[in-house]
Amino acid sequence: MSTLNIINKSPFEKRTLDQCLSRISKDDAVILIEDAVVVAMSGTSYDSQLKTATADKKLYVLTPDLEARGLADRSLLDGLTAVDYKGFVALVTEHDRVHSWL
Amino acid sequence: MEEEYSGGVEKKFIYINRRVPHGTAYAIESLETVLIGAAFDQDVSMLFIDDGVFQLKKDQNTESIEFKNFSKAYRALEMYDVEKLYVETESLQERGLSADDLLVGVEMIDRARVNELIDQQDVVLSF
Amino acid sequence: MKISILVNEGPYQHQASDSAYQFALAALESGHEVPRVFFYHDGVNNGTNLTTPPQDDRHIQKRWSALAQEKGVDLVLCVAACQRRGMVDEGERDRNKKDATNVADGFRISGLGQLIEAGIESDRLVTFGD
Amino acid sequence: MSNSIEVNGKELATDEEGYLENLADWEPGVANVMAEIDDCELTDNHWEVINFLREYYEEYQIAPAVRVLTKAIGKKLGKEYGNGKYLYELYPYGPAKQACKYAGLPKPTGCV
Repeated sequence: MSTLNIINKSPFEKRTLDQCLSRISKDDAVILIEDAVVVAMSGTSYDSQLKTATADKKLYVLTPDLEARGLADRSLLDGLTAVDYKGFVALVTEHDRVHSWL
Repeated sequence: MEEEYSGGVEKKFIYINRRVPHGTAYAIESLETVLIGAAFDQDVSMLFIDDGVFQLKKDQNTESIEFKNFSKAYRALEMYDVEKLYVETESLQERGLSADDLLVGVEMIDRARVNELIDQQDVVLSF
Repeated sequence: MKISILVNEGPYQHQASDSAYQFALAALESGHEVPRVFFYHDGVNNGTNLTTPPQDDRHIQKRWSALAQEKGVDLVLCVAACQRRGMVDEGERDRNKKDATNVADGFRISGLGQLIEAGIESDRLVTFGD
Repeated sequence: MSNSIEVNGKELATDEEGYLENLADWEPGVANVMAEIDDCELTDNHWEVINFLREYYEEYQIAPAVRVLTKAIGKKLGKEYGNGKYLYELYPYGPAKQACKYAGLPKPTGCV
Protein backbone atom coordinates (compact mmCIF):
# COMPACT_ATOMS: atom_id res chain seq x y z
CA MET A 1 0.00 0.00 0.00
CA SER A 2 1.42 3.36 -0.93
CA THR A 3 0.41 6.99 -1.21
CA LEU A 4 1.18 9.59 -3.86
CA ASN A 5 1.76 12.88 -2.08
CA ILE A 6 1.26 16.11 -4.01
CA ILE A 7 3.21 19.20 -2.97
CA ASN A 8 2.43 22.53 -4.62
CA LYS A 9 4.25 25.11 -2.49
CA SER A 10 7.77 26.44 -2.57
CA PRO A 11 9.66 25.11 0.47
CA PHE A 12 11.44 28.46 0.57
CA GLU A 13 8.13 29.99 1.58
CA LYS A 14 6.08 27.26 3.27
CA ARG A 15 7.07 24.21 5.27
CA THR A 16 4.70 21.83 3.50
CA LEU A 17 7.43 19.76 1.85
CA ASP A 18 9.25 19.23 5.18
CA GLN A 19 5.98 18.37 6.88
CA CYS A 20 5.23 15.80 4.23
CA LEU A 21 8.70 14.24 4.17
CA SER A 22 8.74 13.90 7.96
CA ARG A 23 5.72 11.61 7.85
CA ILE A 24 5.74 9.47 4.75
CA SER A 25 7.31 6.02 4.37
CA LYS A 26 9.70 4.59 1.85
CA ASP A 27 6.90 3.07 -0.22
CA ASP A 28 5.35 6.48 -0.79
CA ALA A 29 6.06 8.92 -3.59
CA VAL A 30 6.05 12.70 -3.82
CA ILE A 31 5.29 14.81 -6.87
CA LEU A 32 6.26 18.49 -6.94
CA ILE A 33 3.83 20.64 -8.93
CA GLU A 34 3.05 24.35 -9.33
CA ASP A 35 5.37 26.48 -7.13
CA ALA A 36 6.95 23.42 -5.51
CA VAL A 37 8.99 22.75 -8.65
CA VAL A 38 11.50 25.43 -7.64
CA VAL A 39 13.20 22.93 -5.34
CA ALA A 40 13.73 20.30 -8.02
CA MET A 41 17.13 21.44 -9.29
CA SER A 42 20.45 20.54 -7.79
CA GLY A 43 22.33 23.30 -6.06
CA THR A 44 19.60 24.66 -3.79
CA SER A 45 19.88 24.74 -0.02
CA TYR A 46 17.48 21.80 0.05
CA ASP A 47 19.95 19.67 -1.89
CA SER A 48 21.13 17.42 0.90
CA GLN A 49 17.73 17.05 2.51
CA LEU A 50 16.15 15.97 -0.74
CA LYS A 51 19.02 13.63 -1.49
CA THR A 52 18.27 11.91 1.80
CA ALA A 53 14.64 11.65 0.77
CA THR A 54 15.34 10.30 -2.71
CA ALA A 55 17.59 7.63 -1.21
CA ASP A 56 14.54 5.56 -0.28
CA LYS A 57 11.52 7.37 -1.73
CA LYS A 58 10.44 8.24 -5.26
CA LEU A 59 10.35 11.95 -6.04
CA TYR A 60 8.85 13.39 -9.20
CA VAL A 61 8.49 16.86 -10.67
CA LEU A 62 5.90 18.08 -13.18
CA THR A 63 7.73 19.22 -16.33
CA PRO A 64 5.18 21.77 -17.63
CA ASP A 65 5.38 23.65 -14.32
CA LEU A 66 9.18 23.50 -14.41
CA GLU A 67 9.21 24.87 -17.98
CA ALA A 68 6.80 27.65 -17.10
CA ARG A 69 9.19 28.83 -14.40
CA GLY A 70 12.25 28.87 -16.63
CA LEU A 71 13.88 25.93 -14.93
CA ALA A 72 13.61 23.20 -17.52
CA ASP A 73 17.21 23.41 -18.66
CA ARG A 74 18.69 23.23 -15.18
CA SER A 75 20.00 19.89 -14.02
CA LEU A 76 17.60 18.09 -11.78
CA LEU A 77 18.53 16.70 -8.44
CA ASP A 78 19.83 13.13 -8.66
CA GLY A 79 17.07 10.62 -8.17
CA LEU A 80 14.30 13.03 -9.13
CA THR A 81 12.19 12.06 -12.14
CA ALA A 82 10.46 14.55 -14.43
CA VAL A 83 6.99 13.64 -15.70
CA ASP A 84 4.38 15.33 -17.89
CA TYR A 85 0.65 15.42 -17.06
CA LYS A 86 0.14 11.92 -18.45
CA GLY A 87 2.97 10.73 -16.26
CA PHE A 88 1.27 12.45 -13.32
CA VAL A 89 -1.96 10.60 -14.13
CA ALA A 90 -0.06 7.32 -14.31
CA LEU A 91 1.42 7.95 -10.86
CA VAL A 92 -2.05 8.56 -9.48
CA THR A 93 -3.19 5.19 -10.79
CA GLU A 94 -0.10 3.34 -9.60
CA HIS A 95 -0.54 4.40 -5.98
CA ASP A 96 -3.41 3.36 -3.73
CA ARG A 97 -4.43 6.88 -2.77
CA VAL A 98 -3.50 10.50 -3.33
CA HIS A 99 -2.79 12.99 -0.58
CA SER A 100 -2.59 16.66 -1.57
CA TRP A 101 -0.69 18.59 1.07
CA LEU A 102 -2.47 21.89 0.65
CA MET B 1 -15.81 -0.28 -7.43
CA GLU B 2 -18.74 -1.89 -9.20
CA GLU B 3 -21.32 -1.53 -6.49
CA GLU B 4 -23.33 1.59 -5.80
CA TYR B 5 -22.67 3.29 -2.48
CA SER B 6 -26.27 2.65 -1.59
CA GLY B 7 -25.49 -0.99 -2.15
CA GLY B 8 -23.34 -0.88 0.92
CA VAL B 9 -19.84 -0.01 -0.28
CA GLU B 10 -17.98 1.20 2.75
CA LYS B 11 -14.76 3.04 2.18
CA LYS B 12 -12.34 4.45 4.67
CA PHE B 13 -12.24 8.25 4.49
CA ILE B 14 -9.68 10.33 6.34
CA TYR B 15 -9.96 14.07 6.72
CA ILE B 16 -6.56 15.63 7.32
CA ASN B 17 -6.59 19.04 8.94
CA ARG B 18 -3.41 21.09 8.90
CA ARG B 19 -4.49 24.72 9.26
CA VAL B 20 -5.21 27.22 11.99
CA PRO B 21 -8.95 27.93 12.11
CA HIS B 22 -10.53 31.29 11.18
CA GLY B 23 -7.68 32.73 9.06
CA THR B 24 -9.09 30.68 6.19
CA ALA B 25 -12.33 28.77 5.73
CA TYR B 26 -10.65 25.35 5.43
CA ALA B 27 -11.33 24.21 8.99
CA ILE B 28 -15.05 24.92 8.89
CA GLU B 29 -15.43 23.54 5.40
CA SER B 30 -13.67 20.34 6.41
CA LEU B 31 -16.03 20.00 9.36
CA GLU B 32 -19.07 20.64 7.16
CA THR B 33 -17.91 17.91 4.80
CA VAL B 34 -17.49 15.46 7.66
CA LEU B 35 -20.97 16.22 9.00
CA ILE B 36 -22.62 15.84 5.60
CA GLY B 37 -20.49 12.81 4.79
CA ALA B 38 -21.66 11.10 7.96
CA ALA B 39 -25.00 10.43 6.27
CA PHE B 40 -23.21 8.10 3.84
CA ASP B 41 -22.29 5.56 6.50
CA GLN B 42 -18.64 5.43 5.60
CA ASP B 43 -15.74 4.70 7.91
CA VAL B 44 -14.57 8.20 8.85
CA SER B 45 -11.42 9.35 10.65
CA MET B 46 -10.22 12.88 11.29
CA LEU B 47 -6.54 13.61 11.73
CA PHE B 48 -5.21 16.88 13.12
CA ILE B 49 -1.55 17.59 12.41
CA ASP B 50 0.66 20.68 12.15
CA ASP B 51 -1.42 23.85 12.70
CA GLY B 52 -4.60 21.78 12.43
CA VAL B 53 -4.34 20.99 16.13
CA PHE B 54 -5.49 24.55 16.84
CA GLN B 55 -8.89 23.65 15.43
CA LEU B 56 -9.54 21.64 18.59
CA LYS B 57 -8.23 24.26 21.02
CA LYS B 58 -10.54 24.88 23.96
CA ASP B 59 -11.97 28.30 24.78
CA GLN B 60 -12.20 29.71 21.27
CA ASN B 61 -14.21 32.91 21.42
CA THR B 62 -15.02 34.32 18.01
CA GLU B 63 -17.46 36.99 19.14
CA SER B 64 -15.20 39.96 18.53
CA ILE B 65 -14.30 38.88 14.99
CA GLU B 66 -18.00 38.16 14.35
CA PHE B 67 -17.37 34.61 13.21
CA LYS B 68 -19.51 31.67 14.11
CA ASN B 69 -17.83 29.60 16.85
CA PHE B 70 -17.93 26.31 15.01
CA SER B 71 -15.39 24.74 17.36
CA LYS B 72 -18.36 23.69 19.49
CA ALA B 73 -19.51 21.43 16.70
CA TYR B 74 -16.52 19.08 17.11
CA ARG B 75 -18.21 17.86 20.26
CA ALA B 76 -21.25 16.86 18.20
CA LEU B 77 -19.22 14.53 15.97
CA GLU B 78 -19.86 11.55 18.22
CA MET B 79 -23.60 11.82 17.52
CA TYR B 80 -22.77 11.58 13.85
CA ASP B 81 -20.84 8.38 14.52
CA VAL B 82 -17.56 10.10 13.79
CA GLU B 83 -15.59 8.74 16.70
CA LYS B 84 -12.07 8.44 15.38
CA LEU B 85 -10.29 11.71 16.03
CA TYR B 86 -6.50 11.58 15.96
CA VAL B 87 -4.10 14.30 17.05
CA GLU B 88 -0.38 14.08 16.44
CA THR B 89 1.58 14.34 19.69
CA GLU B 90 4.54 16.20 18.18
CA SER B 91 2.33 18.82 16.52
CA LEU B 92 0.78 19.65 19.88
CA GLN B 93 4.14 19.76 21.66
CA GLU B 94 5.74 21.99 19.03
CA ARG B 95 2.97 24.50 19.62
CA GLY B 96 3.21 24.45 23.39
CA LEU B 97 -0.07 22.58 23.78
CA SER B 98 -1.12 19.35 25.43
CA ALA B 99 -4.16 17.09 25.29
CA ASP B 100 -5.64 19.11 28.18
CA ASP B 101 -5.96 22.10 25.85
CA LEU B 102 -8.32 20.23 23.52
CA LEU B 103 -12.09 20.57 23.63
CA VAL B 104 -12.86 16.96 22.84
CA GLY B 105 -11.44 13.54 23.64
CA VAL B 106 -9.00 12.34 20.97
CA GLU B 107 -6.53 9.58 20.36
CA MET B 108 -2.95 10.83 20.47
CA ILE B 109 -0.74 9.44 17.77
CA ASP B 110 3.03 9.75 17.30
CA ARG B 111 4.42 11.24 14.09
CA ALA B 112 6.00 7.91 13.23
CA ARG B 113 2.55 6.31 13.20
CA VAL B 114 0.77 8.90 11.03
CA ASN B 115 1.79 7.14 7.88
CA GLU B 116 0.45 3.85 9.19
CA LEU B 117 -2.94 5.48 9.70
CA ILE B 118 -3.02 7.04 6.23
CA ASP B 119 -1.94 3.74 4.74
CA GLN B 120 -5.19 2.13 5.90
CA GLN B 121 -7.38 4.64 4.06
CA ASP B 122 -9.15 4.58 0.72
CA VAL B 123 -9.79 8.30 0.33
CA VAL B 124 -7.75 11.20 1.69
CA LEU B 125 -9.42 14.59 1.93
CA SER B 126 -7.07 17.31 3.01
CA PHE B 127 -8.16 20.82 3.82
CA MET C 1 -9.88 3.76 -13.89
CA LYS C 2 -12.34 6.31 -12.52
CA ILE C 3 -10.55 9.43 -11.31
CA SER C 4 -12.57 12.23 -9.76
CA ILE C 5 -11.21 15.65 -8.95
CA LEU C 6 -11.75 18.22 -6.19
CA VAL C 7 -10.98 21.88 -6.96
CA ASN C 8 -10.72 24.20 -3.95
CA GLU C 9 -9.53 27.44 -5.53
CA GLY C 10 -11.13 29.99 -7.79
CA PRO C 11 -9.89 30.88 -11.28
CA TYR C 12 -6.87 33.09 -12.09
CA GLN C 13 -5.63 33.79 -8.56
CA HIS C 14 -4.12 30.35 -8.04
CA GLN C 15 -2.94 27.69 -10.47
CA ALA C 16 -5.11 25.01 -8.86
CA SER C 17 -7.99 25.17 -11.33
CA ASP C 18 -5.58 25.13 -14.29
CA SER C 19 -3.67 22.18 -12.85
CA ALA C 20 -6.92 20.33 -12.29
CA TYR C 21 -8.01 21.01 -15.86
CA GLN C 22 -4.72 19.85 -17.39
CA PHE C 23 -4.82 16.79 -15.16
CA ALA C 24 -8.40 15.97 -16.19
CA LEU C 25 -7.50 16.32 -19.85
CA ALA C 26 -4.47 14.04 -19.48
CA ALA C 27 -6.52 11.48 -17.56
CA LEU C 28 -9.14 11.37 -20.33
CA GLU C 29 -6.44 11.17 -23.01
CA SER C 30 -4.86 8.30 -21.12
CA GLY C 31 -8.14 6.38 -21.40
CA HIS C 32 -9.40 6.92 -17.87
CA GLU C 33 -12.83 8.16 -16.87
CA VAL C 34 -13.29 11.46 -15.08
CA PRO C 35 -16.82 11.02 -13.74
CA ARG C 36 -16.94 14.20 -11.68
CA VAL C 37 -15.12 17.40 -10.81
CA PHE C 38 -16.36 18.86 -7.54
CA PHE C 39 -15.78 22.57 -6.87
CA TYR C 40 -15.61 23.60 -3.23
CA HIS C 41 -14.55 26.70 -1.27
CA ASP C 42 -13.61 29.53 -3.69
CA GLY C 43 -13.47 26.83 -6.36
CA VAL C 44 -17.16 27.42 -7.09
CA ASN C 45 -16.19 30.71 -8.74
CA ASN C 46 -14.85 28.67 -11.67
CA GLY C 47 -18.48 28.18 -12.68
CA THR C 48 -19.55 31.79 -13.23
CA ASN C 49 -20.51 32.74 -16.77
CA LEU C 50 -19.94 36.44 -16.11
CA THR C 51 -16.19 36.50 -16.65
CA THR C 52 -14.63 38.19 -19.67
CA PRO C 53 -10.89 37.52 -19.53
CA PRO C 54 -8.80 39.29 -22.20
CA GLN C 55 -8.58 37.44 -25.51
CA ASP C 56 -4.92 36.61 -25.03
CA ASP C 57 -5.62 34.78 -21.78
CA ARG C 58 -7.16 31.35 -21.27
CA HIS C 59 -10.90 31.26 -20.60
CA ILE C 60 -11.02 29.01 -17.57
CA GLN C 61 -14.80 28.68 -17.32
CA LYS C 62 -15.29 27.97 -21.02
CA ARG C 63 -12.59 25.34 -20.93
CA TRP C 64 -14.36 23.54 -18.07
CA SER C 65 -17.75 23.86 -19.77
CA ALA C 66 -16.32 22.35 -22.94
CA LEU C 67 -14.99 19.42 -20.94
CA ALA C 68 -18.48 18.81 -19.59
CA GLN C 69 -20.12 19.05 -23.00
CA GLU C 70 -17.57 17.09 -25.00
CA LYS C 71 -16.45 14.49 -22.48
CA GLY C 72 -19.48 14.22 -20.22
CA VAL C 73 -17.62 15.26 -17.10
CA ASP C 74 -20.07 16.13 -14.30
CA LEU C 75 -19.09 19.57 -12.95
CA VAL C 76 -20.63 20.11 -9.50
CA LEU C 77 -20.53 23.33 -7.50
CA CYS C 78 -21.05 22.99 -3.73
CA VAL C 79 -24.36 24.62 -2.84
CA ALA C 80 -23.26 25.97 0.55
CA ALA C 81 -20.11 27.49 -0.99
CA CYS C 82 -22.23 28.95 -3.82
CA GLN C 83 -24.69 30.58 -1.45
CA ARG C 84 -21.86 32.31 0.38
CA ARG C 85 -20.19 33.48 -2.82
CA GLY C 86 -23.10 34.45 -5.03
CA MET C 87 -23.18 31.59 -7.52
CA VAL C 88 -26.82 31.21 -8.55
CA ASP C 89 -28.61 28.77 -10.84
CA GLU C 90 -32.33 28.78 -11.58
CA GLY C 91 -33.21 26.63 -8.60
CA GLU C 92 -31.21 28.80 -6.20
CA ARG C 93 -32.59 31.95 -7.80
CA ASP C 94 -36.15 30.83 -7.15
CA ARG C 95 -35.41 29.41 -3.73
CA ASN C 96 -33.65 32.52 -2.47
CA LYS C 97 -35.56 35.05 -4.56
CA LYS C 98 -32.59 36.48 -6.42
CA ASP C 99 -33.05 38.26 -9.74
CA ALA C 100 -30.28 36.68 -11.81
CA THR C 101 -28.37 33.49 -12.47
CA ASN C 102 -24.68 33.07 -13.30
CA VAL C 103 -23.92 29.35 -13.43
CA ALA C 104 -22.29 28.48 -16.75
CA ASP C 105 -23.39 25.63 -19.02
CA GLY C 106 -22.11 22.26 -17.95
CA PHE C 107 -21.95 23.18 -14.27
CA ARG C 108 -24.63 22.30 -11.74
CA ILE C 109 -25.14 23.21 -8.11
CA SER C 110 -25.55 20.37 -5.66
CA GLY C 111 -24.59 19.30 -2.17
CA LEU C 112 -21.41 18.10 -0.53
CA GLY C 113 -22.84 14.62 -0.71
CA GLN C 114 -21.74 14.63 -4.35
CA LEU C 115 -18.13 14.93 -3.20
CA ILE C 116 -18.50 12.01 -0.80
CA GLU C 117 -20.24 10.01 -3.52
CA ALA C 118 -17.37 10.74 -5.92
CA GLY C 119 -14.98 9.48 -3.25
CA ILE C 120 -16.99 6.29 -2.87
CA GLU C 121 -17.60 5.57 -6.53
CA SER C 122 -14.26 6.59 -8.01
CA ASP C 123 -11.02 4.66 -7.76
CA ARG C 124 -9.07 7.83 -6.99
CA LEU C 125 -9.90 11.32 -5.78
CA VAL C 126 -7.31 14.01 -6.51
CA THR C 127 -7.45 17.41 -4.82
CA PHE C 128 -6.15 20.69 -6.26
CA GLY C 129 -6.11 23.79 -4.08
CA ASP C 130 -3.97 26.28 -2.22
CA MET D 1 -39.53 43.95 -0.96
CA SER D 2 -38.79 43.35 2.72
CA ASN D 3 -40.70 40.71 4.65
CA SER D 4 -41.49 40.67 8.30
CA ILE D 5 -43.70 39.13 10.96
CA GLU D 6 -45.27 40.84 13.91
CA VAL D 7 -44.57 39.28 17.29
CA ASN D 8 -45.83 40.87 20.50
CA GLY D 9 -46.06 44.25 18.83
CA LYS D 10 -42.55 44.05 17.37
CA GLU D 11 -41.80 43.95 13.65
CA LEU D 12 -39.20 41.23 12.95
CA ALA D 13 -37.49 40.97 9.57
CA THR D 14 -37.65 37.63 7.77
CA ASP D 15 -36.41 36.36 4.44
CA GLU D 16 -38.75 35.38 1.62
CA GLU D 17 -39.24 31.90 3.03
CA GLY D 18 -40.10 33.27 6.44
CA TYR D 19 -36.84 32.54 8.28
CA LEU D 20 -35.74 35.18 10.78
CA GLU D 21 -33.11 37.53 9.33
CA ASN D 22 -31.67 38.10 12.78
CA LEU D 23 -31.51 34.96 14.90
CA ALA D 24 -31.22 37.05 18.08
CA ASP D 25 -34.81 38.22 17.52
CA TRP D 26 -36.15 34.82 18.50
CA GLU D 27 -38.61 34.46 21.37
CA PRO D 28 -41.28 31.77 21.89
CA GLY D 29 -43.90 34.03 20.32
CA VAL D 30 -41.98 33.81 17.04
CA ALA D 31 -42.72 30.10 16.75
CA ASN D 32 -46.42 30.68 17.46
CA VAL D 33 -46.75 33.41 14.86
CA MET D 34 -44.89 31.38 12.23
CA ALA D 35 -47.04 28.34 12.94
CA GLU D 36 -50.19 30.44 12.63
CA ILE D 37 -49.08 31.57 9.18
CA ASP D 38 -48.67 27.88 8.23
CA ASP D 39 -52.09 27.01 9.72
CA CYS D 40 -50.45 24.82 12.28
CA GLU D 41 -51.18 24.70 15.99
CA LEU D 42 -48.17 24.10 18.21
CA THR D 43 -48.68 21.33 20.76
CA ASP D 44 -46.31 20.24 23.52
CA ASN D 45 -44.94 17.69 21.08
CA HIS D 46 -44.02 20.45 18.66
CA TRP D 47 -42.38 22.37 21.47
CA GLU D 48 -40.31 19.32 22.47
CA VAL D 49 -38.70 19.47 19.05
CA ILE D 50 -38.31 23.24 19.01
CA ASN D 51 -36.71 23.27 22.45
CA PHE D 52 -34.44 20.40 21.54
CA LEU D 53 -33.30 22.21 18.39
CA ARG D 54 -32.59 25.42 20.29
CA GLU D 55 -30.62 23.63 23.00
CA TYR D 56 -28.69 21.66 20.44
CA TYR D 57 -27.84 24.75 18.43
CA GLU D 58 -26.82 26.66 21.54
CA GLU D 59 -24.49 23.85 22.53
CA TYR D 60 -22.97 22.86 19.17
CA GLN D 61 -23.60 25.86 16.87
CA ILE D 62 -25.03 23.60 14.18
CA ALA D 63 -28.51 22.34 13.39
CA PRO D 64 -28.62 18.58 13.92
CA ALA D 65 -29.03 16.27 10.95
CA VAL D 66 -32.51 14.78 10.79
CA ARG D 67 -31.26 11.36 11.88
CA VAL D 68 -29.48 12.90 14.87
CA LEU D 69 -32.70 14.70 15.74
CA THR D 70 -34.83 11.56 15.44
CA LYS D 71 -32.38 9.57 17.54
CA ALA D 72 -32.40 12.25 20.23
CA ILE D 73 -36.20 12.57 20.26
CA GLY D 74 -36.49 8.80 20.52
CA LYS D 75 -34.14 8.84 23.49
CA LYS D 76 -36.13 11.58 25.16
CA LEU D 77 -39.71 10.51 24.47
CA GLY D 78 -39.41 6.78 23.91
CA LYS D 79 -38.54 4.54 21.00
CA GLU D 80 -41.90 4.84 19.24
CA TYR D 81 -41.19 8.55 18.67
CA GLY D 82 -37.67 8.06 17.39
CA ASN D 83 -38.49 7.86 13.72
CA GLY D 84 -38.87 10.15 10.76
CA LYS D 85 -42.60 9.44 10.48
CA TYR D 86 -43.36 10.99 13.84
CA LEU D 87 -41.35 14.11 13.02
CA TYR D 88 -42.94 14.46 9.60
CA GLU D 89 -46.40 14.20 11.11
CA LEU D 90 -45.55 17.09 13.42
CA TYR D 91 -43.77 19.05 10.73
CA PRO D 92 -45.23 18.13 7.36
CA TYR D 93 -42.96 20.60 5.52
CA GLY D 94 -39.99 18.66 6.82
CA PRO D 95 -38.47 18.79 10.30
CA ALA D 96 -35.23 20.31 9.03
CA LYS D 97 -36.95 23.20 7.28
CA GLN D 98 -40.09 23.89 9.26
CA ALA D 99 -38.98 23.12 12.79
CA CYS D 100 -35.68 24.96 12.31
CA LYS D 101 -37.61 27.97 11.08
CA TYR D 102 -39.92 28.00 14.12
CA ALA D 103 -36.94 27.46 16.41
CA GLY D 104 -35.05 30.41 14.98
CA LEU D 105 -32.19 28.38 13.52
CA PRO D 106 -30.49 29.26 10.23
CA LYS D 107 -32.09 28.10 7.00
CA PRO D 108 -30.64 24.73 5.95
CA THR D 109 -28.41 25.09 2.88
CA GLY D 110 -30.03 22.18 1.13
CA CYS D 111 -26.79 20.27 1.26
CA VAL D 112 -26.35 16.49 0.67
